[in-house]
Amino acid sequence: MDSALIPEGVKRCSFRSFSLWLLVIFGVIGWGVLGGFMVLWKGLNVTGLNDSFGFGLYITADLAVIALGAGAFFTGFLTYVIGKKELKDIINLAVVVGFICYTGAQLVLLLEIGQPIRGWFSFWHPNVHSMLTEVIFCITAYTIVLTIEYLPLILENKQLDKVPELHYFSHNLHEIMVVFAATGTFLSFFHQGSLGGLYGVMFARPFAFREGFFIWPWTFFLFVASAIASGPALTILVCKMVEGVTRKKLVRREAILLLAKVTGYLLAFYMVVKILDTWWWATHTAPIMGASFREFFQAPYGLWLLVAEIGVCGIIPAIILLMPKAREDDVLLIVACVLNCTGIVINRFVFTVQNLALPVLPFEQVQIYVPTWQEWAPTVALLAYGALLLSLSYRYLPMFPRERELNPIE
Amino acid sequence: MTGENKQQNSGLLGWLLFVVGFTGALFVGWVVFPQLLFSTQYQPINYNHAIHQEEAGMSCEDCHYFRDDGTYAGKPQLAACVECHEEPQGETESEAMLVAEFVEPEKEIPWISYSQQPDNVFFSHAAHVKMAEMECTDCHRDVEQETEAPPVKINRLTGYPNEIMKMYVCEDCHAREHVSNSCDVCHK
Amino acid sequence: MKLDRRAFVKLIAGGVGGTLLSPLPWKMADDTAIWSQNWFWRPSPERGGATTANTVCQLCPGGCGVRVRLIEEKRAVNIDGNPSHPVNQGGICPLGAAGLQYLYGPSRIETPLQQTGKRGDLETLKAISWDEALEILAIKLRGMRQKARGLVCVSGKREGTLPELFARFLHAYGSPNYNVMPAAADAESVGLLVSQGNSSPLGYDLENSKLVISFGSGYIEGWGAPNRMMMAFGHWRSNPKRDRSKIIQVETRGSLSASKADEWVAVAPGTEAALALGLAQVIVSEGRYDRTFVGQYTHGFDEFRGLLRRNYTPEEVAAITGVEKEKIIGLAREFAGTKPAVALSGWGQGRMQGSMYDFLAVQSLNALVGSLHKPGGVTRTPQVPLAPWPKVVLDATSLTGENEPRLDGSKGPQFPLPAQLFHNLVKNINEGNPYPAEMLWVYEANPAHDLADVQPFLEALNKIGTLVSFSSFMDETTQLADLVLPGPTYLERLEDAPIPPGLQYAVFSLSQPMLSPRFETRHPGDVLIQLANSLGGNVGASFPWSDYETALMERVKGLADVGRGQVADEPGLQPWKDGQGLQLAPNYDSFDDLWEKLTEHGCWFDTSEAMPSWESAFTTPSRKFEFYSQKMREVGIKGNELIYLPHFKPVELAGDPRDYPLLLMPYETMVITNGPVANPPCITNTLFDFQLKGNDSFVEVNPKTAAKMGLKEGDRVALQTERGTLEVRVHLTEAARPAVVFIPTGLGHSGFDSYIKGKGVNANMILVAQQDQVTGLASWWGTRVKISKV
Amino acid sequence: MSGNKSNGVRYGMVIDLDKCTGCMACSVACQQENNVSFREDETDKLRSITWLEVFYLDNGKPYPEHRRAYMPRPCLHCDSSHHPYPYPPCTFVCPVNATHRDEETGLVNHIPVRCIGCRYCISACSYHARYFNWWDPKWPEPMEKMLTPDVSTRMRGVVEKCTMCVHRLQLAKERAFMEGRRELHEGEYVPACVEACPARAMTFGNLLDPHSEVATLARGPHAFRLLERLATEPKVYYLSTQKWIRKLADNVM
Repeated sequence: MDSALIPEGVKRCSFRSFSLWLLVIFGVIGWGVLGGFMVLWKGLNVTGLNDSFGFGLYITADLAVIALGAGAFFTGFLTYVIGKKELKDIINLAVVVGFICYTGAQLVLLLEIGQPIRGWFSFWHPNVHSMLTEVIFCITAYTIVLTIEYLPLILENKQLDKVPELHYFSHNLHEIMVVFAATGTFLSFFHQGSLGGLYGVMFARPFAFREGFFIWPWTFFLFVASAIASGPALTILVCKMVEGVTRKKLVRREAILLLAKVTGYLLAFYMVVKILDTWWWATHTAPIMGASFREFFQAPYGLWLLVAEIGVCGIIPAIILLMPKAREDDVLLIVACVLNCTGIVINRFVFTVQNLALPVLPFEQVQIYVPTWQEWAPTVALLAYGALLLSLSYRYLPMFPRERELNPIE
Repeated sequence: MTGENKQQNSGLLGWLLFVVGFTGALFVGWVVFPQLLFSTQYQPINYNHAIHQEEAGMSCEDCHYFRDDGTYAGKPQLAACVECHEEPQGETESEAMLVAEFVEPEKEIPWISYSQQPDNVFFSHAAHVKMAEMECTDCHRDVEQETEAPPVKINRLTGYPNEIMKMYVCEDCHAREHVSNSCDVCHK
Repeated sequence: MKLDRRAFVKLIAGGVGGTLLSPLPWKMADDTAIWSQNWFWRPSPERGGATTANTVCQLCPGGCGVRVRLIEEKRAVNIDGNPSHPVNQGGICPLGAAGLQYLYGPSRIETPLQQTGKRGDLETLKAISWDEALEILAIKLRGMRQKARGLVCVSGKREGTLPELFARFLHAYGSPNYNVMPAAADAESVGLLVSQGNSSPLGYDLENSKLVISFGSGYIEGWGAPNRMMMAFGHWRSNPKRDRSKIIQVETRGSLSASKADEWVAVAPGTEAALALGLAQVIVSEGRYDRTFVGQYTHGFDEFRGLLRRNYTPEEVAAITGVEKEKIIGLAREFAGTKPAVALSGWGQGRMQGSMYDFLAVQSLNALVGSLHKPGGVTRTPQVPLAPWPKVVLDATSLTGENEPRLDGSKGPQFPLPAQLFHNLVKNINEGNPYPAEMLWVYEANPAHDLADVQPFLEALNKIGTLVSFSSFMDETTQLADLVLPGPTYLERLEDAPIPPGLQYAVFSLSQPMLSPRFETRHPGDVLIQLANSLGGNVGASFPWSDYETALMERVKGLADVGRGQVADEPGLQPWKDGQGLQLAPNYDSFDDLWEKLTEHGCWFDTSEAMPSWESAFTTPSRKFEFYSQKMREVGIKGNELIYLPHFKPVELAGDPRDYPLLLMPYETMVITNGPVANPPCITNTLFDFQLKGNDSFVEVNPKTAAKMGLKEGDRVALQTERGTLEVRVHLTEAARPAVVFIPTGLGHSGFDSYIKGKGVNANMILVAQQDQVTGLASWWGTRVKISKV
Repeated sequence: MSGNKSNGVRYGMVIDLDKCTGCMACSVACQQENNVSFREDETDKLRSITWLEVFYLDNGKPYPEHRRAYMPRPCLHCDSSHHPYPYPPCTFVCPVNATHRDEETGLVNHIPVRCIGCRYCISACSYHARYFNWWDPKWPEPMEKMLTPDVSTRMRGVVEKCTMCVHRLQLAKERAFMEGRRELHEGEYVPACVEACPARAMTFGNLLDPHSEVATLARGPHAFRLLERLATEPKVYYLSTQKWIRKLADNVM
């Protein structure tokens, strides 16, 4: 039925099964839209947020998703700027994943602010001192870049490609992609950093605050490092997932392994600096502020979070990814990538929720944050939205340039 | 017609449609939209500034005065009108309405303001008139010769009159005059 | 030619381009943002010229001057303290600051109401006109004139011309049954009668005291005149450090007063008086008492000394109170060695009647150190020289009524001392003894919620023919009323505020309408005058005024006539500073001038009445302060020698300790309003979430006690006493004494508005009041309780 | 503005915790003065708006050594000496310039109509001085009459906080202007809480005027501020002779 739209020379599932799949996705998205609608209509009182937890699941999800979306800019950087041509296999996927992450995050962000109608004030009346201003500007700019990077892929759709203007336009875009990749890298560096800065500058919150370089707290750089160390891992994971679902080989092994190797080095680097940062924070920064490392970990936000983040989800995947034998094993590779991504989610959760749960005034107690379904629904819908865009892109666009070559139709 | 011709024609038509869309949107945006956005409201009765000044010999401050605490009274209360208008002071329709609908039932006249700032704004007339020695007409229209109160354009969305001074005007002047532009100078 | 897709796209593209170049999107973005700043459902307060006017707060007897901020004299938007009023000097308590929430509160009654169905059914409580309402009441009163004694009145206000008008009405009508809500003032007044010969309320010269020892008084939690006490506290704390006044709190619970005192002496429940006697014993045995006073101006000192020696040695008192012997000796030496020192009595906010002997025990301490009628000590509140009204005109019926026994048995053969015994009234109404109550008037009181041990009262209501409420609010009592004659609030009416409790100088304040009444309410004073006129005869003749204002002015003329005192018209007045007995040059020249100034500033004060000398202060048979009361003998109270002396008499608590192993003690706080009104929303807001959470209120339990019972913070428990069961949650705190459960009073309303209704439980439902057999006074500081997890 | 202007103006407050009786009058007066909204159930303290919150402190000792104290907390109007962020922790994180420190008075303002409700400032403030409007502010119909026009009501979805009753400063200045003055005398501008306090535990004035009462008190031996180690430099000082209270004001290793 939709065969006119499906790229030449590839095999896709029947329109019927695809429709059923879409139905499931739309169901989840509908649930998220309902939750989002309730937040907009009734106000944020339907969430589990309060004056202690100004930030919660929405921000955690946004931060995690943006960090994991870093695969787009970093793969782009490797592919176009450094010139790792083998990564062209996977660059389209990386871009789509990035696009999903960034647009999804912005949609959720719209729910998170109390006055979405006034959201544009941050462009019109920006406070240049605010890390959030930097975040908003860079994310918006980078979303535009991602759209531009995504556009040529969309225009390669069989039908659209028939239009000569569009074909020409798309071709030219391809030519200058290096410019966008470089721009994206630059923007991403800043907003990944300023997302970390968001917390690092909270100098009245000893848990989050970090000293730093000039006006940038160390979290600025840690967030950049952690994003590039985990973004590609998500790209690998998504790739493996698509391959699993479609039961096809879509990307050449070299591409995946290269990405895995790079991720391993980056994660190892990140772990080193993160551990150094944690040590300095525990022994220097916190005491100066009158806080103690022990008091930073109180039930239910106990030390297990630190162990999980740095040990289980940091050092272990780094070791796996650094060992060529291990990363060549598909199962271990997937485990490492999952752990890596989980680690980053924990990190963003810790900075968002644990930071706010901890008392700063000595006579206060730890607060506990429990999100409501109105928070879970849009967050889960964000994943469904990703699945939707991926499914559509896979089905109708030549997302994997090597697909035809790797899966010849007899 | 050949296929090529058809294509050319449709291209031409396309561009024509583009122009139609473009100008149409411009028309809607510049002409229709403002008509829709603002409603025109008329004062409950016509107030004749000129006649009060010329014939009754009143000065502006008789109605638009500072209270003892330095706040500005803005528009007068009905009590001020009643001082002279207990009985109709002429033959006009407004005069009859004033007495019948407001003076006698002792109901305040619901004047529509041309320039009252939103309730989140603290505007000090004392600061501008007493200290900075500004003239009323620096901000307000000159009403001295006005025999008829003009209608008020009210923005349907915001509820504010269109003559209202926007914040950038305040800010520009404060910046020029080296007066603080801190938020809490003007917002409450 | 057909419009293909591409052409359509171009049309749209043109449209988008044109729109972007027009003001539409930009203006819309801006205006929707402005719309979100000015949502029509967001209230925008009406603007206008602001003025302030002075009046006096009537929400408690504290008598604070307040300033009301008005917009165009139509809306009241704020209340703060009047800096010129000497009592509060500009300070204000939370209740006073929340006054507007009563004025504009949703529980205001808008018109007179008549119950047309079953009592308590709000559906059948129908609005009627004032003429109808007064007619209904007049007919009833005419009809029961022969049973005039059956008219019972309860006033929540003790002093002032309005309660006097009510009492006057009953007097003229022929009923002896005028009552006020019970309070510590009842015990104080009986105690003063037997020890000093007259019942003039006490005035404490606290601002000049160097040591204050409080026996359970919540001196910063609403005892006396709350703002005055907090002002005094601030004053004690701001004295230069070397002569800072010291405060010692004797109390079972670690209240705020205990925490804020320089020293907290934790005593076993109900044993404050024993500690006072223990101190007295040390002071006497060590010869540290004021020899002049004790030697020349007291009677029965030897008997008292003998009793102390026998029963109240430090060892014995230590055993009773749980306070260490050395501590007792130390406290006694400190109290006797610091001049001037004063001891306070009256539990908590002074809302519990309590025991006369407890009062006497504390007062004997003041006597021993010579702090009676001395600067920095305790004296009596001066008289405000108001002119008297003409005598009540009596007819045969009212003369009979005058001689009828009171329903509450006070001034009767069994209990000759007290002026009123509220719990006895309830008991006797229930028993129909000695005669039935025909009609109950309730003014500025809410006994259906506010009375401790309230259940017998609720039963008694069934025995009463007609219940008439004069309340401005739909309180619990008013909900049960047959006829409601709503009064305007204090912000809408003229009324005097007499001397606040415990003050040492004279004050007379006036509250006046700040704005016209919001509803069809009528001043209770005017209602009484109209009612009297409608009854005619001697009752009408006893109310010869056209309205309340005339009646009030007649009395205020007395101030102008004596030509004393000043209208308080400048900030910072501290009439206690230069002592009492200081003549002030009047700052008014005639009654009209005085009235005008009083209306403007709200307060007259006077320091010209000196404290009485020791020679003249006592009107007992011996003309001395009597440790051993001859007055009691005089009125015919018989018993063993002990009953004529201050002594400690343990109360038999209700309930078998085997069934009810713990002790339940009520407490009061500034942030939970007791009395005729319920907490306004903005004070309820300030409660911590361990005081109120959702609709649950909390009792305080010591963590050790809780651990024994397996209770955790926040657990839901049932509190069971002989009277019944309440469900609450527990808050574990070391402020609570082990084995004692502390419950706040003032919550658990079923009346008023949705901002207070149903929040927490009413402790009065399960407290049991215990009657003292000598005086007839009731105590309810403790009830045995069982606590079980639910 | 009060007294010695040559040093500039830094409005500040001193709260004497020895004098504070925990009566909550300050908090109630604040609610009335500033049109703070309330709902039927305000017992979820993490969603209840109290510009002037009163903290409960206790010394943690067993009966009868147990002592408690109440600590009123307005917005502390931080001056901040932090390097490299010499701003109050809340203002420099706001993306839309809705909150800002007035350098002529030292007061930290927050303009709800500019606020987009991102709550970054709430997260950044360690004193919980900022509150979010989780619901549409509503008053029962008759109570709308008691709202003062001096302070605008807020709307759902924005942050609000103590302004030190800056509208009183605005009105005091207007009164002064009528007399041709630009300078204010000490005591002409006082927030509602300070005015209400019946124990006179709160003092307000210009910290930079060495002769002002507030500056004198703030220099006293028992003066301290909350969490001084954070370098937020609050302009609200506390006084207490009680060691345990002073200890609770700051994290001590």
